Amino acid sequence: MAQIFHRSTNFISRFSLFSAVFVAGLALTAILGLARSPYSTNQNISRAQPVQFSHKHHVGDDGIDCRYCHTGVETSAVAGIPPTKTCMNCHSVLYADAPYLEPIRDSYRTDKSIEWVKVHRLPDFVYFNHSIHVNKGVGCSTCHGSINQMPLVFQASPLLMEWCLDCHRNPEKALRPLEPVNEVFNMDWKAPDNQAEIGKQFAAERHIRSTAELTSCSTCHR
Amino acid sequence: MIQHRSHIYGVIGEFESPEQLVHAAAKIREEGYRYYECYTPFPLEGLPEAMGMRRNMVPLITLIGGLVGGLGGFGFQYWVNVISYPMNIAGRPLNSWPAFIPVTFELTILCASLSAVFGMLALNGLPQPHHPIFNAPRFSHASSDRFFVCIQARDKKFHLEATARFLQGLSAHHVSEVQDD
Amino acid sequence: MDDMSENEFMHGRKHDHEEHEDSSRVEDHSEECAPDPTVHEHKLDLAAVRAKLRNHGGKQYWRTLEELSDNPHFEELLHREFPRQASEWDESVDRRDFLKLAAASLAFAGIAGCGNKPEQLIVPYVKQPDGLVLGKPRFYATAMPFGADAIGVLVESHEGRPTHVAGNPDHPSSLGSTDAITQASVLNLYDPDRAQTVTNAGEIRTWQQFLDAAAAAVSRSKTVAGASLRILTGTITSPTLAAQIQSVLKLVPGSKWHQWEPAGSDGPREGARLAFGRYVDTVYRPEKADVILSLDSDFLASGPGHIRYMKEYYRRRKLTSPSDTMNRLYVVEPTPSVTGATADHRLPLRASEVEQFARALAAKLGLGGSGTLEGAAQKWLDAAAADLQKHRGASLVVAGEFQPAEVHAIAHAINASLGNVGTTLNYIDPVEANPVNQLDSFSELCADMDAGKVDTLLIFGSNPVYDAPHNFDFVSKLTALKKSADPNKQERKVGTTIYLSTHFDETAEYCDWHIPESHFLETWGDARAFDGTVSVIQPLIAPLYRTHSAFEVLAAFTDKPGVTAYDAVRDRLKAAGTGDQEKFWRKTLNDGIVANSAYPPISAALKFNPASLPPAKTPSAGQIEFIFRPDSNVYDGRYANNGWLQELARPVTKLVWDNAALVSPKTAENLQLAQRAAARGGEHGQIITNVIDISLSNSQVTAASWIVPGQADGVVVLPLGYGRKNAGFTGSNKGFNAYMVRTSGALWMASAGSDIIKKTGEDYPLACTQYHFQMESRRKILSAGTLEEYRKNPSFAHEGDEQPSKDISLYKEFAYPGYAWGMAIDLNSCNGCNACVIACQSENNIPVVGKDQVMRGREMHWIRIDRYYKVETETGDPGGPDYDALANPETFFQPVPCQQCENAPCEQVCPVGATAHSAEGLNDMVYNRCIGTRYCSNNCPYKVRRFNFLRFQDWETPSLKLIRNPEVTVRSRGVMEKCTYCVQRINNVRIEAEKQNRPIADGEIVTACESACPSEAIVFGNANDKTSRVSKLKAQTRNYAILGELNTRPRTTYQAAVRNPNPELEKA
Amino acid sequence: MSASQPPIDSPEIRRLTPVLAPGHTYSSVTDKISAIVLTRPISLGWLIGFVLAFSVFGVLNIAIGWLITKGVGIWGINIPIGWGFAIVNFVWWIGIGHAGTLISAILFLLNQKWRTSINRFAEAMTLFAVACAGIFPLIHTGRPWYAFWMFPYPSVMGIWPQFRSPLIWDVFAVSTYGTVSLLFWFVGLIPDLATLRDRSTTKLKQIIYGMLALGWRGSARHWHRYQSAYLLLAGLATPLVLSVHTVVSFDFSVAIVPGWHTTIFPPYFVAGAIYSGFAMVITIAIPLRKAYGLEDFITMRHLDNMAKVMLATGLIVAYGYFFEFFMSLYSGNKFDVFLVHQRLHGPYSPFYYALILCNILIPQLLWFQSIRNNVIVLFLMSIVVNVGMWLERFVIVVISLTRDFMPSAWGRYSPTVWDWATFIGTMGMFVMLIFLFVRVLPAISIAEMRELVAETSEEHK
Repeated sequence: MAQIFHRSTNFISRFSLFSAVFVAGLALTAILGLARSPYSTNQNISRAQPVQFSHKHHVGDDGIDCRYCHTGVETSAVAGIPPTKTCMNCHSVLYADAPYLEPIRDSYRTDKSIEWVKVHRLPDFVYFNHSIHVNKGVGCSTCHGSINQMPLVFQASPLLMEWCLDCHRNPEKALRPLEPVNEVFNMDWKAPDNQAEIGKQFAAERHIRSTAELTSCSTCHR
Repeated sequence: MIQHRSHIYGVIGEFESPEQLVHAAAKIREEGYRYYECYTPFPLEGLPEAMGMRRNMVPLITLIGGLVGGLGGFGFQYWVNVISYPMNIAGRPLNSWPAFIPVTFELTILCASLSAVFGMLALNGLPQPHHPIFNAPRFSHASSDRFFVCIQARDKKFHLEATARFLQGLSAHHVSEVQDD
Repeated sequence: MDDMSENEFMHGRKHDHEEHEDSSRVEDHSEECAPDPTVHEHKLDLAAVRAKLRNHGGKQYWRTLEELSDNPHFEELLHREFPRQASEWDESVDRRDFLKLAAASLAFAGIAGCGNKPEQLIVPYVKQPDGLVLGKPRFYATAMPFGADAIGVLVESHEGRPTHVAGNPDHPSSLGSTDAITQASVLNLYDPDRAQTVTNAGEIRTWQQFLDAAAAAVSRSKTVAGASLRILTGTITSPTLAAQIQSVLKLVPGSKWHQWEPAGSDGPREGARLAFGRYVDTVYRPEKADVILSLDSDFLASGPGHIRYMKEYYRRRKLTSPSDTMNRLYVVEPTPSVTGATADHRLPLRASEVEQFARALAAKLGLGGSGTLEGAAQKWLDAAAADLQKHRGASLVVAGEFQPAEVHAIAHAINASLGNVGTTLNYIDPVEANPVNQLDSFSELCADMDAGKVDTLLIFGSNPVYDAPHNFDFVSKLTALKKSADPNKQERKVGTTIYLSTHFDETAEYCDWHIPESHFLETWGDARAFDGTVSVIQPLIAPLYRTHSAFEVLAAFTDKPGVTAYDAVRDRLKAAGTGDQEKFWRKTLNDGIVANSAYPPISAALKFNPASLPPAKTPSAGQIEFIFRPDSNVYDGRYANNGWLQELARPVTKLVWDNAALVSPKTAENLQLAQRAAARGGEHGQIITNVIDISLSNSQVTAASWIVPGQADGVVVLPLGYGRKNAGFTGSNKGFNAYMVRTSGALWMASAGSDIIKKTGEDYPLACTQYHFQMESRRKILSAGTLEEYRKNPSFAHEGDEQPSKDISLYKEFAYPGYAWGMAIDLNSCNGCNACVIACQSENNIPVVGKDQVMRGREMHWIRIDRYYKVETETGDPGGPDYDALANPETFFQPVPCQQCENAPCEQVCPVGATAHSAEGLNDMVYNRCIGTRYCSNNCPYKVRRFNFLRFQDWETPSLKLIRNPEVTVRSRGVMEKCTYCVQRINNVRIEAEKQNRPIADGEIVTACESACPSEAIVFGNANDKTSRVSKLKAQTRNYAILGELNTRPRTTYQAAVRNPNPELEKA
Repeated sequence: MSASQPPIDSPEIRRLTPVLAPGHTYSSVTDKISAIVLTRPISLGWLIGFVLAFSVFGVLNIAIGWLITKGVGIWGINIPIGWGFAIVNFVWWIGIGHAGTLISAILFLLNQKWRTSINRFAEAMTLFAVACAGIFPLIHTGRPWYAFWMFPYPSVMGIWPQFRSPLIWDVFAVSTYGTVSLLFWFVGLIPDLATLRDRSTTKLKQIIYGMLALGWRGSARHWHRYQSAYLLLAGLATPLVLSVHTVVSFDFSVAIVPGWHTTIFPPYFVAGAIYSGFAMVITIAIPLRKAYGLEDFITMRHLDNMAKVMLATGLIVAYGYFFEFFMSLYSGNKFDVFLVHQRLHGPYSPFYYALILCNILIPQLLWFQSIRNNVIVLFLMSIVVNVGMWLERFVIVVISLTRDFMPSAWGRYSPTVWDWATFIGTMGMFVMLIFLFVRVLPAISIAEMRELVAETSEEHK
């Protein structure tokens, strides 16, 4: 009888068998990686805004406190986007007729809201509360990154559930001193070397809830 | 002729019945040949013994596969429920080991079976669509109703004519040489 | 709303101005990713509108709608888009399904990572209202006017969207609780079917055009002789509105004010006049009464002050130890009401026999007159009479709203003779601004219309075309033509008809002008509560559409149409105040009531002797008695388009989406009426019943029959409020219209031979959420006993208890060191009034699924109220042949929310851990993790889990988006949902407490059901805190867990019901 | 065969009927079986049957498409009956699968010669049944596009499947069962694929079968390892097949629902599975041997043995029913007692009596030789048993749910047209696959038949 297959098919067939398995594994890893990549978490994308508002300028250079605009951050679930009025407090005087501030003035005149583009988007079924984090000493920059160096704000953290859990499992690493000076709103705060123990100490003083409580489903989902 | 030896894979002989092949296989071994192989349409009782084969590795591989699957399976479940994300489910303990048994068992079977099959294929060097033996003219009968034996050229006792004669002596039909292209 | 000035914010009137973060939550990735862009593709027109709406923040938002509503295309669009989505879920195929398919397949392909979500916009305020903190709800006190009462409420508002109604603790008629209808009233605000623009003969008109028409009418009445203005209203208790009407009457010569309320209470009114020679209102004090006798009165669940009465009544039934005492309630009634079902003694009598009973009782108590009842009834009466006498001054006799004047007069006489006046009840001046015999008043109007004396007719607060007695034939009155000089010119007898109502309903069709009416959450106003207290009605949101209040409409007929209701109310109330008027006004707004404005008790001299009554006419035996009653949910029909109320199971019958002619089991047998559970849905959904024709008072109606255990034999109850032709998408063409056979001669009761009832031979499927009423001797489901038993054996609830001991398990118990949330439900205080059910629905964004889905057994209520009869019958079905057992069964109600088991069977079987225990012992349900295997529901012994079998939520209708509670995820298709003790409320309170580093105080967290419950039957709290109210209740001997033997260890436990029967009658 | 022999099923030799008609040689079996695939032209009957089955399979696809579009609400399920046809069908199909593995694995270990000619298509049946079964757990979820959450992979949510849930056990059991059955089947096929490769006439067939045969050349050393691998697979598949239906029964026995929560389920589910499985094998074998004239290979002996197995497992199932009753009544648990009452007198009692008739009463006829050897009757009986076993699952899954603990929550279930479409659709898929199988692969293991020839020839000596 005659050969049906050429000698080379021996190698080809074995190789393809192995590569099939290999490729499958590779694909899985790729997908899991992709899900964590900035591509799907929307990290590091600065969004064009109706007014190119620069946090770098206002926070970094002028040193305006976060709470001046984001008034709800200590009391409410949402930090809150400031009303046009807040802008006008200064800009009715400063740069009062700068062309690039026209949308602000226009909004104020016509009583039409400015439509900012949302940067940090949690899924709608996640109930994050700013006030409790701020009050317990979790700093803004812990999640939002160095806002004071962002001309246009972008999302610094992945905002994935595993990322949230990481902190809810050991909060002490994120707790900052509240007195003598409240470091929560300090954009340049760096954790000291002894953060581990002082973090534990803070957690105790501020009655941070146990990991079991902080990782219960209904803590964030309702 | 000598210079052609490299192109010859071996000499093949054909038998009518299993008994003849088994008997022949034993004889060839007594003759001192080592590199020879029998080809049959179905497994023959006694042939492995006649060819002096020893127990093979497949069972061991399977055992290892099974152990890996089982231990890995339980370990994984323990890690998930006790270490990775401990949750109070229905007031059951974190390590509800009785509930982890079914998955452990299934994984044991799965891994054992996979390693049995792929172990067997690997040891047999399959897949191997191309093989010199297929050059043998009447070899298609090997998967139907004939029983073949092939003494390979690499055997140091191999000598084309002598070996061919020897096979005919064992009352093999259609003794012919197999080209190794 | 353009006139809205900055300072009005302080009075709680605000733009709708929502930040997207707080818009209602969407839970399903696949929902989020795919459909949005495609929506535009398919629904260009509507999408455009939506886009427009989206791009207008604040004030603009609503003005846009109005602008749009001016163009007929949009009208048409609304009518095409809204009704289809409105409230009721619709099975038909539509494009959305294919979007879903797209979404599904996308997600299937694993592209659902939602990597690039469509951009979302944040639309902040331009000028943020003072005191408003984004993301924090605000609460405002206002009141819901209802008949001769106003129910004080606190309304929760999220960025200007009223989302939830709760009782106002400072308000006399609420005391912090509400009822089902009040809870559901917020849905009416967002009803997509509401009328949105002024129309004349169906053509859209501007407000100004109406003002001109009104002015014309006024001038006509001044010039043309006899051409008069008539105003037809419902019952009005608002001083401001009444004053406005009076000023119109003063201005316009020959004008008259008529009143008609189909479920109005002429009985009490005339009864008072019979007894005292004048109109007085009666205010009861159940709290002070040891023995109460109700003569066909449902005073706990309907009528002025019922919420307060329920509170007071049940405060006398709270038990902490066997030594405590309880009040005792006797009820005589033709059909089981919420009040009667849970009474200690209940005597089913036909409505007409109630008067005989009253006369006999009066005789028995020696007030003259004579009369006896036969056999058992007389024995019952004797016992009751003796009991009443034993508690002179601490007893109370209450006559039913729908009983004739005589019964009321007798009740007054009895109360007087028992010395109850001043202790268990008071008389006050009428709360109504202008009490009249409404039937007479309405008849007069009709007569004048016939006589052509009416030039302009203004109607509001009433829907006469639908609910007038059919012998009045009101339609013909509106359309009748009159002979005129010029024969080929047709003229109507009634010149101009103007109608103000929320919907373009039956009456609107026959009126020239239709003015869309504002919801009470959109208007300024005031109203008197049942005790006379003046309550302020303040708007929480500017009118969603171009709607107007009765006040504004009336203003059109005065010389100063400019005056706004706000100014009027403000001036009137300020005037009422003393000292700093501004401060007083602020306080009034804050409290929702004008401090001590309640009417003082008056001494009404009894000018009545039962003996003087002419002998009562007794309906010949063998006749069938038809009685008309307002429906417990849609009332007289005004709530017919409210999906929440339509899908709310009637307390006793458990029927939804329909009304039915109610008959007793015995009567059903006589009439050969049968009913059976259908193959699909069955006992939990669909019951097939016989259809009957009723030809009464030369009119006819076709109704589905329904068998009600405990109803008096020979009585057929015809619930009002259904069979509406033009109520809107949800309410139209449901059930049968009992008004069709209701005549002015027999408003509440008509009797005729049984031959007027004919079986049509057809069957009709009724949606019934609980058909089977037996406990099948499963004692540990609902435990009940008598006060005597309780005293003899305080732990009677644990007879034959199979509750396994804590150490039975091989596993060691999980510890709950922190808070351990738990709930206690006192069955002794529950009478199935349903307030909790709607409160839960409103708080937790629970969808309405529609009759078809309910009939498949898929209703979504997180808390259901089970109704059991304490009898053993063969089938456990009312349709069964056990007439005697079901003649007058003891009835019990049991609210069943998720029991929050510590060993939750549901959690163990969930393959993805979508339901798990929180560290505080909550049985968390994570909607976004659920893949919908329904295994948890199968394994739930209490069957309290609800599944979104289809896409029940309405994602499209803009107005319905506004009602959602942003604190709670909106569940999508294919997801299991259930009660989690209002975890959103728990979390919010906990967060506040933690910010202050303090523990949560007892009573700080109030679940929606708890806050609504008028009888305070539901108590929530921390079971680890031994001093908390809930722990104390759980410590009682009456405390038990449903199906405790399953060792599920529920966190929700029940206190056994204890009835307080009269030993005398027990012996008998 | 030669005329000298008496007809194959004449009474006197029936008891001696061999598992292989005499007179066959290595080449004859090889020719006869491989011819079905290689040379035999597509018959009209096959074509019609296939087209029919394929169109029914189309119905399944429509039904699933609509399901994804609208949601599981298109089915008859509700609260309290959360599981309806989907789970009933799942259990039924899985059960049917069991016979294949049992025949090929357990009978192999027990060295039963008569398995040889039926194991190949029995295993194929297993695979196809498992494929049908596998559809249901997936589509019965409310959000099938998230069903992958049931597999353990490191998700960005940082959470894992809940391993205490029997549904997760199912995922592992069924997928393992599918994989192992496939391996077992394929390993068995390798030598036959080689045969087909060597005998096929066209280049295309040579290449296809050649690839699949992996270059098998029947070398003695290969056979040596091959046999131990096959033996091991059989050894592993045996406990597996028992575990799979045990795990399926856990779906119910682990729950607390009265009528589900009973310890007797595992054994009696397995018995039931084998029962229905053998019924299905007979249902397929009888038409198959007729259509392709395989009476020599699938002899009356096979049918007789399978009938006996059915009888035996049927009795075990009957014992299970009896004990379910006995334990309920004996335990005195009020819910279980009530359930017994429901089955006998409740609204669904007709189903229960029908199931007793199909699964217990009618099969008793199998005690009679004449019935066992009457091909037509046996075929009909196998159908009856299939129906009966489906009814059993319906009684267990649905009826138990209609009336459980809270009388206030009692309800009823009736399937919608979509329930039926999905169920019947899977049957179409099953039949379609069987049709394809007999056309492209040897329905009987040629290699093993050769062994049989060898053995029987020894016997004859």
